[in-house]
Amino acid sequence: MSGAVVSPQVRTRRLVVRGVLCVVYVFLIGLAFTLGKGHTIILDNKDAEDGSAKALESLSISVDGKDPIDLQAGERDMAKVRGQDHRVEVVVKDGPKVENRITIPLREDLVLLSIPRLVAGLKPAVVPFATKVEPPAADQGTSNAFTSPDPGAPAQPGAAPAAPGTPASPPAP
Amino acid sequence: MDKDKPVLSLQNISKDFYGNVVLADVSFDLKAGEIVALVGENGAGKTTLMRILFGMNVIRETGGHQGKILIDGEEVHFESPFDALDAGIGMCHQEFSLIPGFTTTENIVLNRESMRPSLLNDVFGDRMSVLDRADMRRRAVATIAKLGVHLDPDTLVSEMPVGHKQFTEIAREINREKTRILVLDEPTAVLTESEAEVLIKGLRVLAAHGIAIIFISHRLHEVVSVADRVVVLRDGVVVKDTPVQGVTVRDIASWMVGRQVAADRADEGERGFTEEILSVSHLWVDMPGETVRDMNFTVRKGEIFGIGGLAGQGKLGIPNGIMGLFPAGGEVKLRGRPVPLNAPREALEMGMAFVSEDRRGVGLLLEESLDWNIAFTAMQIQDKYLRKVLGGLFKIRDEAAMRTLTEGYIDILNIKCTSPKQKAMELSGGNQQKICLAKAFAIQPDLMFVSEPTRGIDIGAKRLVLDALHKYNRELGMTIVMVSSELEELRAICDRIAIVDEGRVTGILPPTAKLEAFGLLMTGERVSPAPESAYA
Amino acid sequence: MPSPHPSAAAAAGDNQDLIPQKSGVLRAARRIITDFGWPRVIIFIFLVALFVAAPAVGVRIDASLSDVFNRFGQNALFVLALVPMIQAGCGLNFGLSLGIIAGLLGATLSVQLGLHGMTGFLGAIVLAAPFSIAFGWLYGKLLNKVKGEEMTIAMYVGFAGVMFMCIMWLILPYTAPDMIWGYAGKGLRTTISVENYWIQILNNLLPVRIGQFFKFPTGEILFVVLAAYIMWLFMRTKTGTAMTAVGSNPDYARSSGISVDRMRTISVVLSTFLGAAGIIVYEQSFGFIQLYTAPLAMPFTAIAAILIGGASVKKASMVNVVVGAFLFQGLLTMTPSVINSWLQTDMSEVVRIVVSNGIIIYALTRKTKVTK
Amino acid sequence: MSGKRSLGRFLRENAVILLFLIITILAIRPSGLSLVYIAQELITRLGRDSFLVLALLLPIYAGMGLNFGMTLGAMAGQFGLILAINYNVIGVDGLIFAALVSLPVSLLLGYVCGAVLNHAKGREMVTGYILAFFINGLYQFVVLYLMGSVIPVRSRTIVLSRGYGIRNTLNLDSVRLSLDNLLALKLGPFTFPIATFLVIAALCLFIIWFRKTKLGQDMRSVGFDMQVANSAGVPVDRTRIIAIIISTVLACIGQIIFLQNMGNMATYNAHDQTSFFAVAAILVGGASVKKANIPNVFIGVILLHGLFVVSPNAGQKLFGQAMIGEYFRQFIGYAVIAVSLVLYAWRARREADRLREGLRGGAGTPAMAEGGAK
Repeated sequence: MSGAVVSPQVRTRRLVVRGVLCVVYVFLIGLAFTLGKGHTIILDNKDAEDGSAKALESLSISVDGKDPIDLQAGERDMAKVRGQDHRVEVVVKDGPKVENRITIPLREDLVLLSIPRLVAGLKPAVVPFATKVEPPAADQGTSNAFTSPDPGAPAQPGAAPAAPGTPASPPAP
Repeated sequence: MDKDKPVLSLQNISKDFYGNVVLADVSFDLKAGEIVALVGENGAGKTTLMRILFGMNVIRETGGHQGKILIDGEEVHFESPFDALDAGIGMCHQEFSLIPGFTTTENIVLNRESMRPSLLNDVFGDRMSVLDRADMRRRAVATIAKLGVHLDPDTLVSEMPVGHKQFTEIAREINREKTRILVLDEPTAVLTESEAEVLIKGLRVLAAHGIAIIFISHRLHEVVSVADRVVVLRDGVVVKDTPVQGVTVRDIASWMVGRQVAADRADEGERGFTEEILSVSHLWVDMPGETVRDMNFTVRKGEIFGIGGLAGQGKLGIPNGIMGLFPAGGEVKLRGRPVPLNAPREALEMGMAFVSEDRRGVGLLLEESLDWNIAFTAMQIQDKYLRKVLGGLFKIRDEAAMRTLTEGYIDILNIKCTSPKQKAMELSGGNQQKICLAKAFAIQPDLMFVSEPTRGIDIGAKRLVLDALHKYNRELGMTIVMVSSELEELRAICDRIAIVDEGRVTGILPPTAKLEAFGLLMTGERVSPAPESAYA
Repeated sequence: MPSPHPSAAAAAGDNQDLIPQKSGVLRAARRIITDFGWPRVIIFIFLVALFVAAPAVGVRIDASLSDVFNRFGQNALFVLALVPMIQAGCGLNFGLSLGIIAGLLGATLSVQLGLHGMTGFLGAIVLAAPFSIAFGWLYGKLLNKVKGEEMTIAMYVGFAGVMFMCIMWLILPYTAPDMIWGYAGKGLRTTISVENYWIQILNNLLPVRIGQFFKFPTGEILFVVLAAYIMWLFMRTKTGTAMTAVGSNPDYARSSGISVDRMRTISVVLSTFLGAAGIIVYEQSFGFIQLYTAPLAMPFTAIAAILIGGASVKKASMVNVVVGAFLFQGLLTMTPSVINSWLQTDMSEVVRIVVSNGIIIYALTRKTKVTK
Repeated sequence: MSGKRSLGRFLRENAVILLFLIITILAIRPSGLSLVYIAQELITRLGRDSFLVLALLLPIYAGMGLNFGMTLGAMAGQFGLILAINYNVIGVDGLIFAALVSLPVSLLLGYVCGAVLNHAKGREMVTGYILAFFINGLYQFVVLYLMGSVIPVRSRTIVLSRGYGIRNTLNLDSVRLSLDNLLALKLGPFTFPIATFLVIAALCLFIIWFRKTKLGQDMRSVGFDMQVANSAGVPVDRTRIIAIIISTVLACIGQIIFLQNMGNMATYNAHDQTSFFAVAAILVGGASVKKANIPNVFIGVILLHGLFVVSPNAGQKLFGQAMIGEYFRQFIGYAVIAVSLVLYAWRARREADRLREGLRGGAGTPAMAEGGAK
C-alpha cells in the first residue's frame, strides 16, 4: 500500500545493487574466513622424514617478526598465526640468516614447518601435520557473569542442560 | 472544468442487510465547489450510504449494493477505502483518526511525508528515505492556510483542544492533492459554537477552492447557514433534495421525521397515572459519547415513558447512569427512596432492571448458554435458581430450575434457538435481544429501563420485542422507561416521550404530538420559548 | 482492515445465523477434532505410539503406567490451580510460583515444628493457607490494577517473589537440623528430605499394587479427585458462576451487580492456595522440599499441561485439567524412557521444551478477545 | 510552591533511578571494592552490554513492548560463534565471520518472531518470552544433537566426548577480547575498549538516523495507534515484523560482542538471561513499555551493573553469604521489571480514565460540582 511507483530504471538499478551486495556479502564471509583463519605451525628442527635435510644444531626462528624462539637440534615448538601467508626469519647459529615466506593451506589447522628444509631451500617446507585428536580438556567451571547463580539447573557435563521453563524432572520414586 | 457538471453522482443506490432494506433508490449529484448537507434521523441510511461510497468491506461482506457511483461522469467501483482516496474522496469520521503522539504536521501528512531518498533506498526500498521535515511543515502550513483556521503545526495532537483535532483531521484530507470531494460526518458535534463557526467559515473557503463537500450534521441551523443544498434521507429514501435558499430549520426538521404512518398505535386514549415511581433531578452521567449534563424528569407508576433524541445527546447515558454502569451524580429516587448511584447491585436490588443498548458488549454472555444469560442476574441478586448440596454446605446452580425458566421465556417470547443450552452468540440479533429482555423480566423488576431495544434487528423482530414490552406493561403493570433513537417506535408504545438534547431534557410530549414538534426538540431548537439557554 | 465503524460490523453480524446447518458423520468427526484441537490430537497419538513402541525398546508398560499415574497425582493440583484465574478472565497464572512459595513456607514450618505423618502433611497445608491467602490477596489486588497485562506482570511478580524468598530461605531463623546447612548452622538447604516426616504419605494410603512394577497411588489420586470435585462444586456455586461470568464478559457481570475486582481477587486467592497445596502434594510424593530457584519454572509446566488439555486463555474445565495433566505427564514420562532407549540419546529434554512451549504459544496466538 | 511540586514530580519520575543510586552507594562501603575497580568494571560492562540493550529500542518504538524475543538473536549469535570456533577463525575476523554467518539465521528467526507476535497483538511480551523458550528447544536440538552428527564439526575439541553435540562450555580464547583490545586506550588506571565503544556509537547514530526515515516514522505511528496507521495506509504488520527483525539482528551482534568480552560461553545457558538483563537495564534507565531513548540505555546499564558489581561482595560482608548478594541482584532485576510493568499498566489505565473525563465536556455545571462534592 505504500504505493511506491518504481520506474524500470530504478528497479534495474536496485536489482543490480542488491545482487552486488549479496556477492559482496558472501565475499566478506570468505574474506573474514581466510584472513581470520587461525593456524598452528609446528616449528620442527628435526631431520626431515625423507632424510632430505639434517637438523640444525641451534637456531632462532621468528614468525611474522615476533619474538624469536631458540631451538636446538631435535626440538620442536609451536607458533599460532592468523591467515595464510607468513614471513619466517631463521637465524642459524654461526650460519646464515634465512628469510622466507611460507603459505599455509587454508584448510589445515595444524601444519609442520620443517626448518631444515626451509633453510635448505627445499620445497615444500610446510606439510600438514596429522594428529590424534587430543582428549578434550575437562570443561572449565566457567560461569557466565550474568547467570551465576543460574536459576535453571546447573549444567552437568554431557547431559542436556535444563532451561528455565522446564524444571528438572523429578526422578520417578 | 465545467462548473455545472457533477463531480460525483450517486444513481439509484440501494442496499439491504439480509432483507432489511436500509437504502432504496437513492440518487443525488454533487457539483464542484458545492456544499451538500445530508441530514436524516439515526438509521436513516446516511452512514451506510457513505460506506458504499467508500467501498468499505462491510458492504461487500454483506452482499454488495445496487446502483452506480459516477465520478466525473465515469462509473467507479471501489474495492477499499484506499481506492476512494485515490479517486479524490476524503472523509473525516466522527471518531478522530489521528495519532496522539504526533504533531499537527505529522498527522496532516501522515503516510504522505515528504522524503529525500537515502543511500539505503536501493538496498531496502523506499521506506529508507529520510523525512524532509522542513517540507512537511511547509505543506502543513499551506494546508492549514487553505482551511483558513489557526493551527500550530508543531503542537502534539494529544495536547490539542478537541476543535483543533477536528481541523487537523480535515486538513489531512485536503492535504491530498487529489482530494476534490470531502465527506464530513458530524464535524461540529464535538466543537464549541465558536469553533463550529470557524469550521463553517473554513468549509466555505474550501468550497471556493472548488472542493465539493458532503456535510452530515444534526445541527440544522448549521446546515442552513453553510449548505448550498440539503438532501434529506428518511428510512433509506431521499425525501427531499432542494437548495437551501429559503428553507428553514423547521422545514428540515419536519422532513426528517415526518412520517405518514401515524404510528400504528392502538388508541387507548390517555391513560391516567398518578403515583410517581421514579424521580430524577440534576442527574449527570459521564458516559463517553452520551454525556448527561443536567437531567430532570419523573416517571409515573405503570406508564411507559419514552426518551428520545439524536445520537450523542445523552439519552443513553440516563439508564446507564441510574443503573450504576457509568460514573454519575445528582439525585435519583425510586418510590421516594434515594437510589445509590455508581452501584449496580443496589440499583438492581431496589427493583430496577436494565436492558442495555450494547447487547453484545454488556447485555449478553456471548460464550455462555441461554439459561445462564437469563438466570444469572436473578441468581446473583435474588439467590434464585440455587440448590443445596452436601447437606447445605454448598449451594450450587439448580440447572433444572434454570432450564425450566429459560424454556418458559423461549416459549413466551418466541425465541428461536435449538435449546436452552445453546450459546448466546449463535442466535440472531432479534433473538439475542429477546434473551436480554428475558434476563430483565426474570428478576421481576418494578421498573425496567430498555435501551434501544430494536437496534440492529429486523422488522419482524422489532414488532415482537415491542409487543413483549407492551404486554409486560399492561399485564404485570411493569413500569418501563424506554430509550430509543426511533421516534416512531416511541410513539407507538409510550405514554409520554421526553426528548433529550445536549444532555438535558428539552421537552416532554405526548405521543400524539405533532412530528414537527419532536423534530425541533431533537435538533435543539426549543419549541416553547427557550428554557435556560442551551449553551450555558 | 478494521472498519472505523465497528458498530456496522456488529450490526451486520447480528443478522447472521452463525451455526451452519450442515450434518454428516465426517463433518461431525472433523468438528470433534477441531473442537479437541489438532495439537491435542497429535500429542495424544504420539503418546499412544510411545506406549505401543515401549515394549519393543524394552520399556515396561506397567512400570511406565505406574509412573504416569504417580506424576499425574503429583502435578494435577498445579494444573487445577490455574482454573479459577482462567475462568475469571485473569489469563494464565504465570505467577503460580507465589502459591508454591506459600506451600514451601507451610512445608518447612511443618518440618520445623516436627510434625509427622498425616498430621505433618495436613499441617503443612494448614500452615501454608494463611500465607497463600495473604499472597493471593495482594497479588490479586495488583492484577486488578493492571487488567489486560496480567500475564507478563504475573510472570515477573512470580520471579521476583521466588528470588526474594531465596534471600529469605538464607536468613529466616529455621533451626531444625534436617533442614539447615550443617556447616553454616543456618540457612535452609537446597533440597530437604521429608523422609522422616511425611514422605509418600498420600501415595502409600491404600495403594493398589499389581505385580512388581505397578503401584497405583490411591491416596494421592483420591486427594486430587477430591480437590477437583470441590473445585467443580465451587464453580457451580453463586460465586463460581459469577466468577465465570466475569471472565466471560466483565461488563455483563458488572451490569448484573457483580464486583468484578472482588471476583478476580477471589480467583487469584483460590489459585494461589491450590498452588500451595499442590507443592505439598508434590513434595510428599517426590520426597524432597526443593527450595530456592526451584519454583521458578513450575508454573510453565502446569500451564502447558492445562493448554494441552484443551483449555484456552479464557476457558478451562475439569476435563481440561485431567486430560491435560495426564497427557503432559504421560509425555514427560514416556519420551525419556522410550525415545532414549530407542535413539540411545537423551532427547526428552528437547521434546519437552518444544512441546510445552509450543502449546503455550499456540494458545497465546489464537484469536481470542483480549481480556479487558 | 511550583518548585516543590516539580521536585516531587522529578522524584516520582526518577524514583527507580534514585533508588538504584542510593542502594549502590550504600553498598559500596561494605563491599570493600575500590572506586577505581568499580569504575573499570562499569566501563567494561558498558562495552559488553550496551549493544544488547540498544537492540530493545526499535520494538518499543513500534509499540510492541519489550522484546523478550531478542533471545532468538542471541542464540543465532552463539551459533555463529560456534562456527567461528569450529573453523578456528580468530580475532576480530572471527567476530566478523560469526556475525556474517549468523545474520541470515537471525533474519529468519526475527521474521518468525515478528509473524508470531503479529498473531498475539496485545500480549507480545509474554508471547515473545515463551517463544524464546520454544526456539531454545530447537537451538538445543541443533547444537546438542545435530552438530557433530548431521552437521559436520571440524574441531573435535568442541564436541562432547560422546561424539556429537557441542560441549557445555566453549572456550572463546581465539576471539576473546579481540574487539575490546583492538583499540584499547589506557588512561590512568582505566582501560577503555574504544573499538567496542565505536561500534556502539555507530549503532546509536544508526538509530537516531533511522528515526528520521520513513520507516522509522511508520514505526512510531504504528506504535502510537495501529488502527489509525492502518487506515492511513501504513502496512502495520509488515512494519512490526521489520522492527522485530532489526531487533533480532542487533541482539545477534550484541551477543557476539557480549561473549567476546566474557571469553567463554555456556553453550546452552548463555542466552537464558540475555533478555532479562537487557530489559531490566533499559527499565532501570527510565524507559517504559512504550517509551525509551538512547540515554535510558546507558543510564540503565551503568545503574544496574553498578549494583551488580557491588552486591555480591556487600552481601558477603553484611550477611556472611555471597549468595545473598547474588540472589539480591536477581531479585532486583525481576522486581524492577515487574514494578515497571505494573506502573506502566496502571498509568495507562489512569490515562484512559483521564481521557474519558476529557469527554465529559461542559465542565463546571452545577450538577457536576454537586456530584463531585459527594
